[in-house]
Amino acid sequence: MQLESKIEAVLFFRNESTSIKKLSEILKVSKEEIGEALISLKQKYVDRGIVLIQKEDEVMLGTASEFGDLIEELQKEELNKDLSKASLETLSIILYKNGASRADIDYIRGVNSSFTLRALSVRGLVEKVSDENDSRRFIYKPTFELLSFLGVHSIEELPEYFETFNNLNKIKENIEEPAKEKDSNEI
Amino acid sequence: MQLESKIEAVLFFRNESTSIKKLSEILKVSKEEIGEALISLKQKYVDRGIVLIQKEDEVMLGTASEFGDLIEELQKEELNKDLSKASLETLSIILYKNGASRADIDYIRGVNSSFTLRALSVRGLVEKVSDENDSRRFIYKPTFELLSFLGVHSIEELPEYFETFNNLNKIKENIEEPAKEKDSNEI
Amino acid sequence: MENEILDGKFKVKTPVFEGPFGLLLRLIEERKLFINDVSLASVTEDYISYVNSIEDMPRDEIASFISIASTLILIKSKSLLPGLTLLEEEEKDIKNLEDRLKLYKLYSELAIYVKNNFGKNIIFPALESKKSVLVFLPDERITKENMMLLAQELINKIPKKVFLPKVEVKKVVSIEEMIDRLTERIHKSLNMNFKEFAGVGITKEEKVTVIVSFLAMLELVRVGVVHVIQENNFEDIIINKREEITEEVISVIEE
Repeated sequence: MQLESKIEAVLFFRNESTSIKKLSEILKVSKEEIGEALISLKQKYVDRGIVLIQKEDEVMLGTASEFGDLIEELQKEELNKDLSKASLETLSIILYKNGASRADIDYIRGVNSSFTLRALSVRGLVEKVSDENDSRRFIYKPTFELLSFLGVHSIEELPEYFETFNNLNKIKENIEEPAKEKDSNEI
Repeated sequence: MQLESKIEAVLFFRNESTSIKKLSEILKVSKEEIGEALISLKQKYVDRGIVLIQKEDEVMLGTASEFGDLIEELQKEELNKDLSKASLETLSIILYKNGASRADIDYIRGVNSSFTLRALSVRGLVEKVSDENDSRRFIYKPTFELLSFLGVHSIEELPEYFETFNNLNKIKENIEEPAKEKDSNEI
Repeated sequence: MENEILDGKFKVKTPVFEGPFGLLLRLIEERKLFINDVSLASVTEDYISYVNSIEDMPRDEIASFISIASTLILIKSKSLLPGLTLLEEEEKDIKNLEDRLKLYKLYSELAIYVKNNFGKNIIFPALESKKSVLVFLPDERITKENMMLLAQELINKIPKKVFLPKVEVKKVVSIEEMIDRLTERIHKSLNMNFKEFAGVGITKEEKVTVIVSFLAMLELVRVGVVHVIQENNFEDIIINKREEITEEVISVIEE
């Protein structure tokens, strides 16, 4: 009980995405306990004005998506809601693959995606991180900003998210992976 | 039900003390209705990490006082943390451009700078002011304290100021062009 | 769902800027076909004439169109000439093209969800707190010299204006070269000199005509309009009634 409230206080105060690891250090409990407390915290937020959004092992608080219009009116800074066709394609690959290298994206789109990726990074919709399996490679991942703009609490809430895995496996059975050469044009 | 959640979302988002009058304007309901909703909202916050604080006609969300020690620790940690390379980079742009919008900084760095700007603001190194030319835009400027810490009376005294200033301003033109071309053609 | 993305944007014969897969997918879907070697072969000519008509496209974009065009021509040649043996790499390119196209189709359909939801019901983080204690906490690394070095480092790191995709540029640089290469390639394996039949291409347009005529000729062979005798894979092809064929082929091309 207490733990949930502590997490809530920490997230509210920090006002930024916080990893489960960080929470477990601050609150001096195991990551498993944090994980359980987060589940019940999420349930408390059903039908409320505040929501908990989660991306892999990071969480943050935000306003409920159903009040998006209301809050948008209070927002002073201008929001850019335009996405080019190239951006939409690139985002859908990064979202539904939950992270993709530039080589992956170029391979699927058949065109060079450097500029699109840079533009999306600048807007904070994707971020470039080192590949866990190969530190010389980079992976572009969805950000909290992207999930927030889509109004989903986690990536799994995207329409057709799980179905896509099945469809992909069907295609993938005989697919050649793109050449794993180093991204020389990487920005 | 709905009204409570809306109030909650508005207070969470604004993150500052808000009058009942202001809430009634934003939500387009009477002050009495706001008052009633606040009473039931307060009950929801019993034993939680976030509390509703009311002082006369003003309300705001805050962290529960029983977690005061915890929050104090977080506050110390935030201030004592070393500035990241990203923060220092951002600071150099703000100095050499003599004030820059977040969009300008993002363009030059190729990534989103929200968090680094926050770290700089918290430490009193930069301040956010409204753009004189466009009230919907904000400009980050170096603080007086920062300039005197650097031992300069004005920005122009920074080493190689004019050359660097011009080069930084050129960057934006260079990057923007091809990105725009792509967007407009592909939509 | 699909129509939404198709509607307005991918209209037939509109010179819309789009990637090679967008174009291919559009050509296949216009014909209401599934993605496979047969449908890819059937859209090859349209694809090539589209690519040939593109002007004002950045070099790297053109390269990606041409790289796909050369794979398409191989698919087409293979479908018309079962005797044509392909290199391992060519076989791989063909197989990959189908799969890549299926993947592209999948993600471009999912992109509709992104488009429809983006910015509709936004979840907002809280604004920065204004009441935070005002302190001044500098860092010993904030010096005039460091600030200057960082700013200059950023200036030097900025990517150059034009990106050339290394891999694809290495493969093919222009449509002329691609066609020269393929002409040579198919010619060698069939031992047939179709230059005599379709003329020698010098300008880009002529070269495109050569390959398109060649493909058209093969098409005629397949449907039995023209009689071609090829005793063995690597022997000469004898085309009957050469004069008449040329006329027929030309009329096919003109249609």
